[in-house]
Amino acid sequence: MGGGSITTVSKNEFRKRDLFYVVPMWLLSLVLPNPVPHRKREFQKRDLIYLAILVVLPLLWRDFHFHHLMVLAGMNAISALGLSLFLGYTGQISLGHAAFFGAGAYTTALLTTQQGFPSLLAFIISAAVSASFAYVIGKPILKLKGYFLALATLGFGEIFLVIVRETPGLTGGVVGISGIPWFTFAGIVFDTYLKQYYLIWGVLIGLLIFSKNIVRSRMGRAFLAVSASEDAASTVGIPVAQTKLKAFVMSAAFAGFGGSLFASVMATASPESFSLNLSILIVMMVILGGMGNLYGPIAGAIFLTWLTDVLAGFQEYSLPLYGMIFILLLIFFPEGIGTRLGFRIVYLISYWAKKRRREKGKIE
Amino acid sequence: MPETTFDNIRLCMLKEAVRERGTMKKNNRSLIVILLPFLFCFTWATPAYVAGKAPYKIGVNLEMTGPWGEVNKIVRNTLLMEVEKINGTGGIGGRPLQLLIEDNGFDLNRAAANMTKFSRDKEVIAVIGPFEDNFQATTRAIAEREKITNIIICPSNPKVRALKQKWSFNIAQNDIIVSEKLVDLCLARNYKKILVFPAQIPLAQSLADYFKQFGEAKGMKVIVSKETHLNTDIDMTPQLIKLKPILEQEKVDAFYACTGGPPGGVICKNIRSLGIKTPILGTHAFGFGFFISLGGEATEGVEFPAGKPVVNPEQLDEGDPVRPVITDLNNRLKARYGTGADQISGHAYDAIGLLHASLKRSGDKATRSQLRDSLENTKGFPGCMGIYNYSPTNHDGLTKKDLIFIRIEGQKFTRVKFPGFE
Amino acid sequence: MSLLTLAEVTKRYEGVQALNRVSLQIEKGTIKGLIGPNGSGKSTLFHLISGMERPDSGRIFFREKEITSLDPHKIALMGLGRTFQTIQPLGNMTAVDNILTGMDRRLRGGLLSCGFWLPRIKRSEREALKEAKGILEFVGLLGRWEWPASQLSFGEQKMLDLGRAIALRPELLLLDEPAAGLPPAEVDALSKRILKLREDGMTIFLVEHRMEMVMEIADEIAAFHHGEVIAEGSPDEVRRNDRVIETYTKGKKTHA
Amino acid sequence: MTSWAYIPQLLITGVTIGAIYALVAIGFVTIARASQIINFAQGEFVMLGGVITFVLLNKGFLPYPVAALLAVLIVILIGFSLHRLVIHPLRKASLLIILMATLGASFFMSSTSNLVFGSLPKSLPPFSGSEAFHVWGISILPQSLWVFLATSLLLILLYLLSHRTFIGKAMEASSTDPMGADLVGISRDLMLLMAFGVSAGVGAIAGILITPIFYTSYNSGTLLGLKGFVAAVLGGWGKPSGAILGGFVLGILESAGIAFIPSGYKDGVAFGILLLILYFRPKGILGSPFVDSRRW
Repeated sequence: MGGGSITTVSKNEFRKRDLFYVVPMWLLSLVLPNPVPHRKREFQKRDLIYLAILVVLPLLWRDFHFHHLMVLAGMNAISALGLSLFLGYTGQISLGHAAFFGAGAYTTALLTTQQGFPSLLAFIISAAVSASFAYVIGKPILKLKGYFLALATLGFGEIFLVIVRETPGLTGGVVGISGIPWFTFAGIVFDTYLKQYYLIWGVLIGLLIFSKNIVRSRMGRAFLAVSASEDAASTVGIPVAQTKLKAFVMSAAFAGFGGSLFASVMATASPESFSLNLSILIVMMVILGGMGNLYGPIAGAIFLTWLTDVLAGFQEYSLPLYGMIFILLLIFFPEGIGTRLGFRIVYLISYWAKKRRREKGKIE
Repeated sequence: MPETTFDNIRLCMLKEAVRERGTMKKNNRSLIVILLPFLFCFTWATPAYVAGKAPYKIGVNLEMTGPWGEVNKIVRNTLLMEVEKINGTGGIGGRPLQLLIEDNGFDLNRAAANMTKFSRDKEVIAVIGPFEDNFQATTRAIAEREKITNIIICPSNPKVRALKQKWSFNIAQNDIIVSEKLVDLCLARNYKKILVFPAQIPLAQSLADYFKQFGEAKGMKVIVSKETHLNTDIDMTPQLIKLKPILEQEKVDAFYACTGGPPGGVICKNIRSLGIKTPILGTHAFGFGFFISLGGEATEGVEFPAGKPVVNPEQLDEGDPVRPVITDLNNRLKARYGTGADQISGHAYDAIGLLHASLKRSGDKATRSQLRDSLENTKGFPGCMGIYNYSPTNHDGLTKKDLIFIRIEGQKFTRVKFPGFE
Repeated sequence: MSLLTLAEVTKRYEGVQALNRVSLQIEKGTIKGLIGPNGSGKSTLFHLISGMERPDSGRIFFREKEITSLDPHKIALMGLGRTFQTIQPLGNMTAVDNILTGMDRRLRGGLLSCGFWLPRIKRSEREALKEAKGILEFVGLLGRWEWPASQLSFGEQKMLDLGRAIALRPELLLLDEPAAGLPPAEVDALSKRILKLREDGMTIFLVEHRMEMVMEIADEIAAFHHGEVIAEGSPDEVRRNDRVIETYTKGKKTHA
Repeated sequence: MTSWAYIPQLLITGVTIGAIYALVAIGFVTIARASQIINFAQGEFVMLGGVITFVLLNKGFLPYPVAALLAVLIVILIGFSLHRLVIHPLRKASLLIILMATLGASFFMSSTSNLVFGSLPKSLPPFSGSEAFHVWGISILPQSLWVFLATSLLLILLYLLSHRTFIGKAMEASSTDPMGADLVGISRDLMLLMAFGVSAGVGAIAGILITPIFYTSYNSGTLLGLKGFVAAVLGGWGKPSGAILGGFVLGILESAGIAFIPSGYKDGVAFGILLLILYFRPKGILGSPFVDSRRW
């Protein structure tokens, strides 16, 4: 069966242009990893390389604007990672994750400013609060499919905003809560961007390992099975509704972690930070990273955060440009940048391999 | 074994690739999409100066997009115009000013990111903006941390101003003096009972609170309604219907539409279409052309306190030190952009003017801290909005004297004076 | 009492009488074949047994417990596996993961214990992997163990479905036309596998169009027509039953 | 003063805004019937209708009717190009991608309108007289009557279009039985293009109708669009009659609800209704032809 595909490939003429494409593609495919979602989901050597890069890079490139960007990207990446478990693996749409993000942020804000909780405790409680929200919401909602699920979650996000605005006694209303103390842990105050970078990316790596374990265990298989075919899943004894709910709650907990970090890094929490745009952004990160792999969302988060920062220089043109790029990315990379490029590269490499082999054949 | 598995995977991907072949042509184009951002990096838009010495860079962090986009464009244009003027006259000791303008898309993260971007660049000695209150909270915090002057061009709410502000200065008239001025207006008109209809924006809420506080101190009865409205509400009729009975029963003398942006005009329109004749009071945020065009004739007779640029300069008294400044700015804006001066362009003018003045004072080798100190020593600087006096304890430049009463007559802002209240 | 018992099961879609008072029994350790022309309600029967649909009336017992209106996954957990007429491979997973999914019922561990990758999870996963490879070998897919299921050929995907159902280690296995669309060689291999499963003590309920195969392997056969059992008994009895003959001589015209 | 006393006046506003919701909902349904996708950019058509008319009127100095007509045509063209540039390339893409693409399109349209026409709110002069007349203590704007009149005319027109003309029948066919439509040679792509044109036009007219009463600014479209969708689901997703009913019901509920809850929760009401209806009766008041299909 390999032979068939090879012949079909060699029909496709080799173009000189491919030489120019392959280099940036190769670079990008290093950044946007794991082209094949259904590849074996164990840890690999390249993970160590990523880790090393993450640890060393901020020390080499001592530019705190870069650190700050990575901090922002990390916060988004945490919730994107959570969403990818729900969207990429379980195959359910959610446009309401900004609400869970916000719930986490507000919980931390309240606990640290008014109750004087230690940051770490507030951090954990925030995730718990978001998760319990998700449980209450998800139990009724998750029986919906496709568009209706998307709309229901979207509606939940809007309602969350309305409630936040309408309870100024608790959440400070539209003014929001400011003056949230820095994240403090074991006597270390995370006040500089470098420290915050290590804090957030440390949390992110922890969550990444956690979700990687989930994905390579029976839970992950259950998620994937539900997204592939609910009938087949239920005939091997996987409770579909329960599995969806688990995925939803877990992704909400991740978003809660992200929100809590957001509150203690930005030192403020106000409603318009958690609007529909954030939900869309998070979903976009997952899509660009490629559904059903765990590095994708992180890469997507870095990419989009950096993109918006670059666009800022274009003043009033920034948002229209952003919208245009948004649509173009969707049209050209509907299954994630990494995926497309991965296929493209392997196609080219194998083409060259084939070519060389053919030439060898001629010589002998 | 791994070898073979890799081959398998590669074959699978190959098949995928072949399945994709239909879309391969797109795929070539896809490269453009990848490289688009890269290209942006290189086509970075920064005005180049051929001046001999290195320029003083000033970061401008504005919501060029989003709800305040058009307003911020006015700020941007005024800043550019002023900077060209200053550089035309040799800048500061031969050092020109240079603006680095960044958009924050009405997004907290991006506002903060821009702030750090500026404070990282050692040549940037001050940052102007952002506009929205809740972003100021964050940028002020960054300013304190990175030790860079942050000039706030929009009145910000007390919660934000309560924060430690060694490095941030307020240009605009703050909500306290506006509320005091409005109380004066009520006393002059001798309104005894006022119904306040606050918007759900931080500014409006603090305005309502201060108005209640000062008004009741002066023995007025101030009712702040439970009903509120959002900045995005396109129809206030439902809320107003609920307020109508209160207006009638309580014999309210005046209705205070405590809001900013679009809702102002809508409220006037809706309240008149409900057949309510109660006089309407407004905030200084009413002092923009779009308010009248939005409200139509419903805005007749609306009164509010605002900065002096709202009315055209002829209506200001002779001998008012602010008058020539406004006239000059007004003419130059008209000549260049076709629109006259208003409060926003006034803020922009004052921001750059104050920077210019204090930079002159601290010479052509100013550091960030020197600039800050000389800003704090600003005394009696005549700007568009009024006379600025800063001190280490007071970072709000303006006072009540810098506001005037304005009444809308014949679809025009006309100044009204009351004996005893100037 | 026998392993599976259907009592007077009736199902009708709007207008159409899919099943009419069907009563069947399957003894433990036997292979029961179910034959009948298209649209005679065989697949509907499977859907009812495996809980995908609910009968209008009648009751279904499995291992002396009533499963008439249970959720599909509960029935599966009781040890009833099935394959589908239209194959449903989990295309977003590798072949071995498909099998492992089938073994989900016997693996333990919730979100947290999986997330923290506790030793016991690690151990059970390792054992499961070993067993899964065994099952793949049994269905003849060991060479493709790491392939995405979506990349396998039709026959391989059918075998994968079978493997997933076996991995459940069910007491009763419902096979919905396992041989449909397979080349003859693979059909023989398939029937060998089914017999092997029976030797391992699995009970099998088989819907099939290929008479010769059913006649060869089944211990007992029920013939279906218009949602009714028209004959039941050993292959020879059913082959000689004249209602079956006339049904099939009518049927023969439509499909060979 | 009991809350009930407000009700009559609130009903008037409810019906007015309800008519607009109905028009937006119709737009959604038209596209959903041609091919089962939701166009989240629907609300932006409304916004563009108002804004472009404003610009033509004040900067182009055209007479009111000409400006309105021209605006509608321009928005229809925008609708076509939305289909050609975004939906058509994605016709094979998954549901999620199309969803995100339309959201991105809505984002792009609003931000571009912000760039081109400015972010300040825009209001049109009423068609006839801004002086409200009062009946039994209820004040009614002439424009409200215009809205009601025009909406009903438009709905009748749409009914005729969909039931009396070939295009309407073809659209019907291509939605109910795509395969069959392909077989008899109806180009579904073309039908979808038509649907986008129609819904864009309807949206634009809605925008022109409300702008004199309320106002239009670059970001007022999104919320209208979402509420229009809520209306469509409420009435019965995929049924034009349901969309109309849902529009009015939602409008009335929303403004009548104000009488009993603080007005800040106004936007919450619509989405609360959405959640309830999705949970308890996903097929809406009048029932829906689509709910059982796997996309919903």
